[in-house]
Amino acid sequence: MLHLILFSVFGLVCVAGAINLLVQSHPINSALSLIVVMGSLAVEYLLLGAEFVAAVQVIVYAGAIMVLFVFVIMLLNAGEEERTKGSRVSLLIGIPGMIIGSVLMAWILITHSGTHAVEAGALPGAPREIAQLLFHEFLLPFEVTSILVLIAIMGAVVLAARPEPLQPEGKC
Amino acid sequence: MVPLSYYLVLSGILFACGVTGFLIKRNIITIFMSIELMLNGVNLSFVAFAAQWHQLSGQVFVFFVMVVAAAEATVGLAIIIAVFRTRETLNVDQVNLLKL
Amino acid sequence: MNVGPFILVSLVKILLALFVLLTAVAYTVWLERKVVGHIQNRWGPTRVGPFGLLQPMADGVKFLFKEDLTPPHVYKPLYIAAPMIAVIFALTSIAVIPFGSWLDIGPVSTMLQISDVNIGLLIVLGVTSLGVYGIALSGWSSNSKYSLLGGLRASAQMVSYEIALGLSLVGVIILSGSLSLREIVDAQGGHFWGFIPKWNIFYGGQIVAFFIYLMAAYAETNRIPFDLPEAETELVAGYHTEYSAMKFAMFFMAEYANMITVACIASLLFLGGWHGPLGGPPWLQALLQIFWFMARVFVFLFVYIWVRGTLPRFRYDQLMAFGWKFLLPLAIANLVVTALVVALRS
Amino acid sequence: MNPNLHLCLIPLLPLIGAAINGALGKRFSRQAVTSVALLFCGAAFGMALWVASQFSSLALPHTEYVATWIRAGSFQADFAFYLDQLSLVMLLIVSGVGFLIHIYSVGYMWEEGGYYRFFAYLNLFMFFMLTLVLASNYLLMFIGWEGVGLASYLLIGFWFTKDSAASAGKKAFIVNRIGDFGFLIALFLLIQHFGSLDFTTVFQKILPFSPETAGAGLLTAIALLLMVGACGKSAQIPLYVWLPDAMEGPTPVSALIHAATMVTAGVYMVARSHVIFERAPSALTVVAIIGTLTALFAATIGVAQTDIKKVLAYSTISQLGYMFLACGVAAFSAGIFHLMTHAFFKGLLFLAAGSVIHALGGEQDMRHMGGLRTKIPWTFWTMTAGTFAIAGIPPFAGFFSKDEILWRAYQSSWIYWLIGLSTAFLTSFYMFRLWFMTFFGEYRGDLEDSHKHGGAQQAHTPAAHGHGGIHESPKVMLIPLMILAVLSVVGGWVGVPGSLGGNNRFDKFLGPVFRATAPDINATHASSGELAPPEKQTEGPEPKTGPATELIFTGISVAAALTGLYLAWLLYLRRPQLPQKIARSLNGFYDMVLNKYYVDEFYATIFVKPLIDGSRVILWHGIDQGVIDATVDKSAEEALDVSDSVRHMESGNVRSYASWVAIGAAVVIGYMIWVASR
Repeated sequence: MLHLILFSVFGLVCVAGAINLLVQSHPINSALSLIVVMGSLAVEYLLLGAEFVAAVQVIVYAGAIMVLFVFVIMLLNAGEEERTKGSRVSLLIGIPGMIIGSVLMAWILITHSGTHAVEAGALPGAPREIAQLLFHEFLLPFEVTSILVLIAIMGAVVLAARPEPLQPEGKC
Repeated sequence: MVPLSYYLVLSGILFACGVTGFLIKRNIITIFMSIELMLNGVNLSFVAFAAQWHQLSGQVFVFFVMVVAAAEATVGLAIIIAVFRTRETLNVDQVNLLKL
Repeated sequence: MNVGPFILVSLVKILLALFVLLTAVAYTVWLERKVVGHIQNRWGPTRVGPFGLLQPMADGVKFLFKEDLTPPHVYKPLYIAAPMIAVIFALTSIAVIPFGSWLDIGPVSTMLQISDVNIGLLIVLGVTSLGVYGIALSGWSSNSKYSLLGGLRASAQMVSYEIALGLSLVGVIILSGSLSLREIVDAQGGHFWGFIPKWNIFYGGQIVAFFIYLMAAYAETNRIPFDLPEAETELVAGYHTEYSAMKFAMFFMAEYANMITVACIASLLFLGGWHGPLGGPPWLQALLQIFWFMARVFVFLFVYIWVRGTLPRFRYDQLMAFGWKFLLPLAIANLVVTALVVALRS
Repeated sequence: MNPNLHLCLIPLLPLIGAAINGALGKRFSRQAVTSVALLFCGAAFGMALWVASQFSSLALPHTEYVATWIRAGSFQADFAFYLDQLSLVMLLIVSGVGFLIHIYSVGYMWEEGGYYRFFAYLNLFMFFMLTLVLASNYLLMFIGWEGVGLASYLLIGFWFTKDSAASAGKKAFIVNRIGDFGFLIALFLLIQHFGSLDFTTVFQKILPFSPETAGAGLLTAIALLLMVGACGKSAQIPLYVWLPDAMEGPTPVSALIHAATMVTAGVYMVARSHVIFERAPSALTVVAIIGTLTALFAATIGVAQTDIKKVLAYSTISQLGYMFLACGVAAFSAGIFHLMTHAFFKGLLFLAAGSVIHALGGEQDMRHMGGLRTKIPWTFWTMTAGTFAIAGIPPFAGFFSKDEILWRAYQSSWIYWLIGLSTAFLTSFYMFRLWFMTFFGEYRGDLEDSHKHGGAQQAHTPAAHGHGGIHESPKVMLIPLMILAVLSVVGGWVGVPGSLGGNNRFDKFLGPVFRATAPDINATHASSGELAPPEKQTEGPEPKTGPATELIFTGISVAAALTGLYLAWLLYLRRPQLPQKIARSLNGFYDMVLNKYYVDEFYATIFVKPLIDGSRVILWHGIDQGVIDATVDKSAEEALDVSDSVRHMESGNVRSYASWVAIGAAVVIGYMIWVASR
């Protein structure tokens, strides 16, 4: 019972944040609402017994990626997004599309994927087991992703580096 | 106890929001955030299924998704910065030459 | 243990911990002013109370009663929210920090910790990593270039140093094989070679990691020599230029609370937590543990202040280069070595 | 089992040299280029000599398998090398003369641009020629065959900035292609009927055949087609036309490729496949007739030429004719013998001519020469040796080989002999004409001893050399001349016929190659190894044999040579005005000869022009522009229209793309849901 209450509360927070992300016209507000979404998602993970995932969600997503977003928003000092006729059209199409789509999906899921109950802490999401899995079964994907990250770093440096450095490199 | 489908519905809604954001927002950064939103929705369903079928691998996949998201965010934001340098705007409607 | 007493006990512990923490913050400020004063051949605060011991109270009162003005052209919601975010996240992390092992008071026997999570360390990291939002948003929302620059610097610097910080901790995690702070501390009990305590800093050979952690922590908490976000010589007061009165005080508290958290983590992970030489009856044991723990934290804070009184400030590019080109590789090397040692030992 | 001689190294060494020079030579100094080229070419020669020293201890024929090249069903072609007396002789000639000419070229080409290019080409040629000689199957031989063609094309067109040189190169290439065409068809026939191109296998399979005396058959067809190829390569009627133009190349090239080695490849090929020819008498007759005609024809042209190199070119053609005549009367060893001597003295003559040209700063017209005897004595004396050799004056090399050919020809049919004899007369006539015009009398050129700069001469040929004034060539050019001179004096002594007290050692040496495989019906011919030139011939009139008769014929041919000498002396030294008179007296004929019987013009009108016109009208305007271009353009326009209509989807607006993606995803999901819910 408590479980369901927690779920629905944070689920609502989630959805609210997502909607807010769409509604807000200023990127920084969108970013903050996205952070809210992520935080409440972390709680959902906790409810699902995946506490390690939850922690990583907070650290990586909220703590690193979103900081990066906020940083860029601040750096480029992005202002309100101005309306264009394309935007109005897409609003007219998009919003109903979203509603229809999500309702449809919800209906399908609820009707088709029976009602198995997910009990809290169903499995020990303890770091140890995950580590076992990650470094034995998924070793190759792990290494590959690490290489992916390396490449991403290089790409970011190359892309963001100014053609003529105004000051000694290292400054972001 | 919460049925699995609820989690899936939640993730579906998040995903739909992400898609919509991607379609209706004008600001590149916001569009990017919509992508992150979609990824989060997917992650939620991953974790839910993991809990449902007692398969830790679901959670492992979440990590991979996160890593990919991080990499993507890094490169994407770098691209955004580069675009902004040349275009002085973040409005995708004005960035329509498909080249810097 | 049924729910009623549990909630009660938890509430008591939370209140206690918060009280202790806030007093500690206040008196860290006092300590800093005194120590720095003596380092600079001054007296520091002396007027309010003996040795100026009541100075914190005075400060608090002053902050409370000052006019809280919000400059125009600020982005209000965030301007107001930012300091709260900062202080909240700074205070939250105390929730998972253990001060000692167990305490038995009559019927109830509780652990000296608000809640024991088996990923406590991760939670601390996560919360501290969220702390950056306070600063960044304050810098951005107060719509002034000094603040903006401060916020930019703060976010970039904190994100960068978080990596080195986390990596330096991984070594310890490998050694103790757990993420729960309590277990990590327990793993450090006892001695080796008869007399040397089995603290990670000695036993696990994590001394390198310790120093990495030290420097990264200075950067994380925006302390000298890494206090670029509030470098008064360059940006008037950095991200809190536009803040005054209680909001400013909140940032202040946040900073010092962060210092204390960092100190706690350091003493838990590297300095053997609450393990100490003396023994005695259980209740005394518990108090002694708290004492030893506090002592370590105090030493750590003193070093903080000492460094501030001693070292000059870095240049920003030096700071970044130091973080990325020196600390990070060093941390990785340390991690690899530790992993190898553990793997070979088992 | 024979020891492994690493024959594959012999061709490969020059290839390495070519690769080095071709790739890096641009950066090298001339000395470096020289040393590389000479080193590898000399190494090949040394290798050849070593092989020769090992030769006596070998079980022949000696084949070396290196690698499998092609395997298709039962057919297989290997990288394998084949060594017997014949290929050994060729090997020695090619590598030896080639090496000498390499040395000579150092002096001759020193001031030329593209020095490294020249030597890379030369080494490349050596590689292909040696491959050709050592190949153990027709396919590998064909590779060498084509390769030397390529090398000669490159070298003829060496001064590609000169229009005539470039077109001469093209001409040589194309004419050779015609010959190669025949060669290829012959190879196809061989594959079809004998399932192999390997010499030993093919010959083993052919041996039991009896000669196709009654008209034509498979072997005749093959032989004739091979002969076509040989005609192309060895410049026989009707495909000889490229050789005179090939003189556009640098003189060492003319000496090496168009006198000593490459052009004799045809003869070698015919001799190599003698097994086939011996069983196709009619083909042999064709070969003989072509040979004789070419010999006479070229000789007559040679009489009227005034360009020193042209004269030599035509003499080359006619000498090649001799060789084919020899092959045609199944006297292969005689042909090879003449091939060898000819390689010596013709190489010598060309080099000497080159030395003369060099001395006169690029002058090639004999009418502007004369009296050079005293000015360039070394060249003169060596040239003399060459001239006497080719004219067939005993005891020079040419005498023996030519005499043997004539003798064998006579045994086959007296017509061959008569024509051969008159050719010999003409040969000695125009050779001595060249000799007298060049070295005797008084100098007719405007280039005086006084070292004034002959800029005029330097202008009209790149072969011009910086220092005007007549001067003897440097040592590096003279030494090869001397060696070749010695060789062309003594070279013939290995084949002194029995009638002159020798016993034709050369013939004996090559004997095993040719006799053993002769058709069994004239077993006598097969057995007649000891008596010097095998006299019993099945074809050809019966009597008139025996040493005495042979001596008489020898005398006659010598007399003919001497007559030629006297006539030349009379006309060009004693009474220099006579030739003009004679020319005027038989005016039309003289012009005709002077213009080489208008053969080139004839070919141009009959073959070349129709071909070009047809290509332009049908292939170019008709097919290429009408069909191919049209279709391509049309489809391009279509694509343009279609994409133009579709283009508007590509607004460049990111969100529109995104919405396309979303729609697609939605469709897919919908489909899946539909499937699932069914």
